[in-house]
Amino acid sequence: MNAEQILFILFGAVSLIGAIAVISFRHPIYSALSLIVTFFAQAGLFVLLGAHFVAAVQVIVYAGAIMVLFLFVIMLLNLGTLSVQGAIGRKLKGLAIILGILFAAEGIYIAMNALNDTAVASAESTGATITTTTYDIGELLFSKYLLPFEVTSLILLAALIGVIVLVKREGQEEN
Amino acid sequence: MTIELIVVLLVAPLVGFLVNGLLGLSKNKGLKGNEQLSGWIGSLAVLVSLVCSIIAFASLHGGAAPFDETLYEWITGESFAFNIGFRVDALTSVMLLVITGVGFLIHVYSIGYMHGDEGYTRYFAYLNLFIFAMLILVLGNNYLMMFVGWEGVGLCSYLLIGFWYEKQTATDAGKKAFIVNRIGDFGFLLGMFTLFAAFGTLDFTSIFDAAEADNFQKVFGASTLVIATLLLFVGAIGKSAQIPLYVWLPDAMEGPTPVSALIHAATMVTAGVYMIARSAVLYNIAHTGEVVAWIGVLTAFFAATIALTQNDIKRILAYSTVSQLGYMFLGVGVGAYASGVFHLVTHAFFKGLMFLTAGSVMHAMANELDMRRMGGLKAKMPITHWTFLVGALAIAGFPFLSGFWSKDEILHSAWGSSPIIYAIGLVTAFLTAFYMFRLIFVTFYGESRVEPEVDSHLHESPPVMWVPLAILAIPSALIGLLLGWGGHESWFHHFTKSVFPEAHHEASGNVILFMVISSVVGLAGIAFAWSRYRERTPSEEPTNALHKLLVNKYYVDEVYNALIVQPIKNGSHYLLWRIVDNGIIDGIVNGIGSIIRFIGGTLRRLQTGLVQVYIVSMVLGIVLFLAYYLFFL
Amino acid sequence: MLQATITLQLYKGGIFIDRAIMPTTVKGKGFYMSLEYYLILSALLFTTGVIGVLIRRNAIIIFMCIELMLNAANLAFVAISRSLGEATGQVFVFFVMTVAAAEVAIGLAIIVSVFKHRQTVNVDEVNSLKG
Amino acid sequence: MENFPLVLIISSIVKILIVVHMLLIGVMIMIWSERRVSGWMQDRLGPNRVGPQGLLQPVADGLKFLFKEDLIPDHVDKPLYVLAPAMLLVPALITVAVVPFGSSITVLGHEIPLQIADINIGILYVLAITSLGVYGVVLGAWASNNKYSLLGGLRSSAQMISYELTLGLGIIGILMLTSSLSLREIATTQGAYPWQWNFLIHFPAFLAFTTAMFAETNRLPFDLAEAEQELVAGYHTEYSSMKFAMFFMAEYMNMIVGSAVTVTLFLGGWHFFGLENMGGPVWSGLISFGIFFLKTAIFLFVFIWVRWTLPRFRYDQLMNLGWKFLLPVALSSIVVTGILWITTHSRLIVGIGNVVAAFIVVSIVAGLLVMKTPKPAIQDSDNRLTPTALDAIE
Repeated sequence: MNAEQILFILFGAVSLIGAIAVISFRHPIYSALSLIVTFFAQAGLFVLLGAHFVAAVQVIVYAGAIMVLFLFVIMLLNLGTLSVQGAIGRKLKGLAIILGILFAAEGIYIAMNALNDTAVASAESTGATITTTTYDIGELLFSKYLLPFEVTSLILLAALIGVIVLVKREGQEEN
Repeated sequence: MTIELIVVLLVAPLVGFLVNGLLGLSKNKGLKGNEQLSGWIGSLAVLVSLVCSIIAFASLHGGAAPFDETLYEWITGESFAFNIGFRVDALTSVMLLVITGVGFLIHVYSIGYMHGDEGYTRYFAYLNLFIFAMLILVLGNNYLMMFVGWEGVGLCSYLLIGFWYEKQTATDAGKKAFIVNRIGDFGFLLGMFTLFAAFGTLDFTSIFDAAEADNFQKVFGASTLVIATLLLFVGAIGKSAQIPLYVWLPDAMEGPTPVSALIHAATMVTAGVYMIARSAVLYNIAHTGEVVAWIGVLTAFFAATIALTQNDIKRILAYSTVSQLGYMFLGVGVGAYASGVFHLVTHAFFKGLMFLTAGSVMHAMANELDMRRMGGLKAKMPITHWTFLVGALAIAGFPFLSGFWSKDEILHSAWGSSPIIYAIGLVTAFLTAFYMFRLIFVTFYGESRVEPEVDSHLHESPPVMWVPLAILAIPSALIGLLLGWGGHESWFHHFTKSVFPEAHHEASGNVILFMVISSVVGLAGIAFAWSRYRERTPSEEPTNALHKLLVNKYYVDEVYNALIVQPIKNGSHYLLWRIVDNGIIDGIVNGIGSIIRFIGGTLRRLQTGLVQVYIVSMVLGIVLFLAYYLFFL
Repeated sequence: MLQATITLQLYKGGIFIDRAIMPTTVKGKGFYMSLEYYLILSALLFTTGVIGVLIRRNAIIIFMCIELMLNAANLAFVAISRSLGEATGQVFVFFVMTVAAAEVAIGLAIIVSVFKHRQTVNVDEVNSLKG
Repeated sequence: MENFPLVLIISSIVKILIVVHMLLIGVMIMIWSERRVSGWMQDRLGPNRVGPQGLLQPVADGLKFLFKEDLIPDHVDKPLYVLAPAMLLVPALITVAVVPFGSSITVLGHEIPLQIADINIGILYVLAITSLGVYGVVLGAWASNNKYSLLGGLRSSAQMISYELTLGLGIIGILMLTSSLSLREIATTQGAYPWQWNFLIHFPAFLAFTTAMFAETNRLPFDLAEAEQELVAGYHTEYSSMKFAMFFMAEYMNMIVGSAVTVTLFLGGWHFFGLENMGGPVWSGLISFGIFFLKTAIFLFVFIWVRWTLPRFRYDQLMNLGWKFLLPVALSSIVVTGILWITTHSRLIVGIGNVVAAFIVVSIVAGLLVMKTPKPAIQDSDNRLTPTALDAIE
């Protein structure tokens, strides 16, 4: 057991427990908090993987912005637990869980066999594990992936406009 | 001669078409309504082509080698290739001069003639497009390009006949022309296929070389060529309005008169003649010229008899055109290719001139065409009269005018082929002179029968119209003398000798004698017309059975209607519509609709509106797909 | 045998400037967590998200589960990025995050609008599209 | 163990202990000085009974908090109610881990930097942790199950999210010139003399950053979350005893950490006319620490000064200031800095350009606002509170 393994197990367990908590809690606020915990644990995993910048952005974007927005909406709509159980929901639950288990099994199968992939395997064997710095990411982002980067700014702009249109109050109507 | 010259020559009308077309689409009232602008753009485009044609002609005349170059491969397949390529030899250059020269004058004339018409810009766009298509037809160095131009001129002809599409008769005439032409084009296509099957190519040079080679006859036999040439001739029959497909040409007079002059007299209808002249080698080998000659001479006679009794100026000219085209086919049919083409050239000038003059009369008479309501126009319209007279004398074979030379050559050659053909041709020449001068005497001489209100503003046409007339009158009169002096030893024969093979039937007999005979026949026709119509109006009612037959154009249209149109209509109505369309096709379609409706109604239950049901099915799909991918592939 | 990167950086803190230093020596498998464990974790997280989407009826929680799936994908990206020794995977994570942020903004706005009209976020009750 | 030096562990533990205790003591000093300074400003005495000059007053306050009954109302959501104060306090505490509070000291041949951790994404770490502070407020407000608390919490979170943007954008200009995210790097590259410090080069960004920092700490003039007259005490209305004390401490801790970060980013860190280099390896470190301490203290004084000088903003004024003035100024600062730095490479020109650009931006925005509003925004009680708050009531 070395440090990375210990930390991996710790963070992995926390994130998995958090994830399960997200879908288990009845009240959305607790789900949101569990999700925050999962995100933090994932940030820890990112640090473990040498992706410091991604870890920081994970915290800033997910924990600092997205989840705040979730909480905000939950509070705004003052949502409680949903008391009425849907008729179809019950029938689906068993099927959904079975499907989920099958899906997980397939995912794990793929993960176990991922190293058979030659490209990944060869990189693995050289053991070239490096820490990716902000500088590296920035360099890629502004050279090779410049166009996608610009496109993301367009996506954000579109989202901005879309949100404003969606939730805009028609002042005249209210008065 | 360079490729650039030919490209400029070809592209200039296309540019004119595009510019005028865009002007027509333009929302800008100032640009769209500007008649002068589009008129002069159109004329200028053709003028550019004319200049290029003159340069090309001059260089050929100066002894330059014929131009034959492939620009690029157009359609390529495993075993074949069709090219965009151009060929400019003596025949092409003569055609180019006729097309662009007559075309340019008619463009200029149209500026005045079409003045005030709503579709002014559209008219010039079509006209330029026609010139472009016609140039492709004569410039192409293979049958496929010729066919492209062939179809292009057909399209423009259709568009221009139906130019005044508000008129039912005009659109009907356009459709008629289009459909009748399709029959001919079908033959042309089949001819092309036959040629391609036999030679594996459609290039003129390759086909002619291969056909002339000795072993060809052994491999394929002459029958292939017989079939091919006859099929091609079917195309020519359609395009050049020969029996039995001539019916569209008289109706085509519904279009604007300059169009009749340019397309349906001078250029497009001669495409068939050009095509046969171009394929002279094949016709010589296949010995199918006689069929061509017979069809030609019969058409010439037949059309001339109809023209005798008509009262509509343009119709007379139209039947005269059919008749003269028959002469051309007679010429190329008997192997006198140069003479046929020569007649094509002279005819282009004098028939163009006469149509334009008719247009001038129409213009002055407020679109009146019936010559029984004219008479005595000579005083009011002297220039029109004199120019028309020049054209009529030329067509009638008045000595030393252009028609005299070309027609005489053809008749002379026909004698060498068959005296019967010669005899029919001679009678036709007499009839030609007669009906032309009947037209002149009734229209320009005698008492004025013009309606008073029309008479009050009867006037000579504006300069932009009569200047082209005057210009056209000069070549109409003199071109025969210039090109044809000396009969078979003339300049024209000399110039085109490289293109055409030797004729089978060497013309025999005394040249001068033939000239005298045909002159006498022509003059007799004129005299007969003078005696009958100098003071008389053509009667309203036919007097005897023959006359009635002629007035009704041998009932050909009625026969076609009864034999072809009505059966098709009835068949369509009862068989195709009632049974096939209503019963079978609608039944299938409705049945499919019902089935789909039933399936949809059943499947509708699956769409619960519950998002999670959809997602479950999606995940199920993903799981199954992944499982298949992982474990079975 | 602590080899965690964090502590090493603490030690190097005073001197290094831009690039962190990771242990680059690998003594056989198991010295560091190999790729597959991260991928398995990623698969499990993703599956949890899928199950959440399938069994919860609260639109907001469904939405959170989608975020969870995106994050699981991010984890796989970063893990493979390290395994391949290049930063491209992390650039993609960056894009995923941007898209996720935009998606959350729009999605929550839609949920708020739906709530305004129908006073519910239960996806079972929002079924006007049924056939 | 050979890869993990003992010195590192010991020095780290010592540093952590010192810093945390300095923060806690700093909070006490701040409580005392806030009251004394406010007394001084309002021409009164302030606390002066407990200990000399009332210095022991914070201790007395603390004891009082500790011994009060820890009341948990019935209607609250218990787990979150308990968790909320901690979620506010912890980010405040751990932010300080990356702040360099001095150059370095050499002890027994080991050079020990005066900073708990210099991580290569230091400034991002600060931003990330700062953005977490909002959870304490939001959860506390929601868990209290109280209308006033909820309104306060919503206001507060909206405010913090809005100003976080300015906070983040304000420092990008600095990052461009430093080309590093490490706080130590940023501090060292600024140089020894005040005219080399970042606050002159990025003056508009500095103002925007400082304003945003004020808003982040929820202090006057931005204390709408706990506006007494409207919301009793905002999100901590239902809190008492030690839990309230934790909210209270978190606020002051945020102030101290924010000041320290500002000093690091904009005011040259521990540099002051080369004074920090005097003395030996030990003394220079201590002197630099002293300089840093003094600068932070002066900045904290400004915090108190502002609180007792400016009135509270109205909510729409707050949002206008944040979105329509500070954000454009911060954005213009980024653009101008980028362009001018690449073209001229002169800090002087960048500094002047920033000021000019900010002036232009503010003029344009002000002009647009004047044109857009037909009547000045003197609207009274019938004007709804805020869109979000209204929704919450509904």
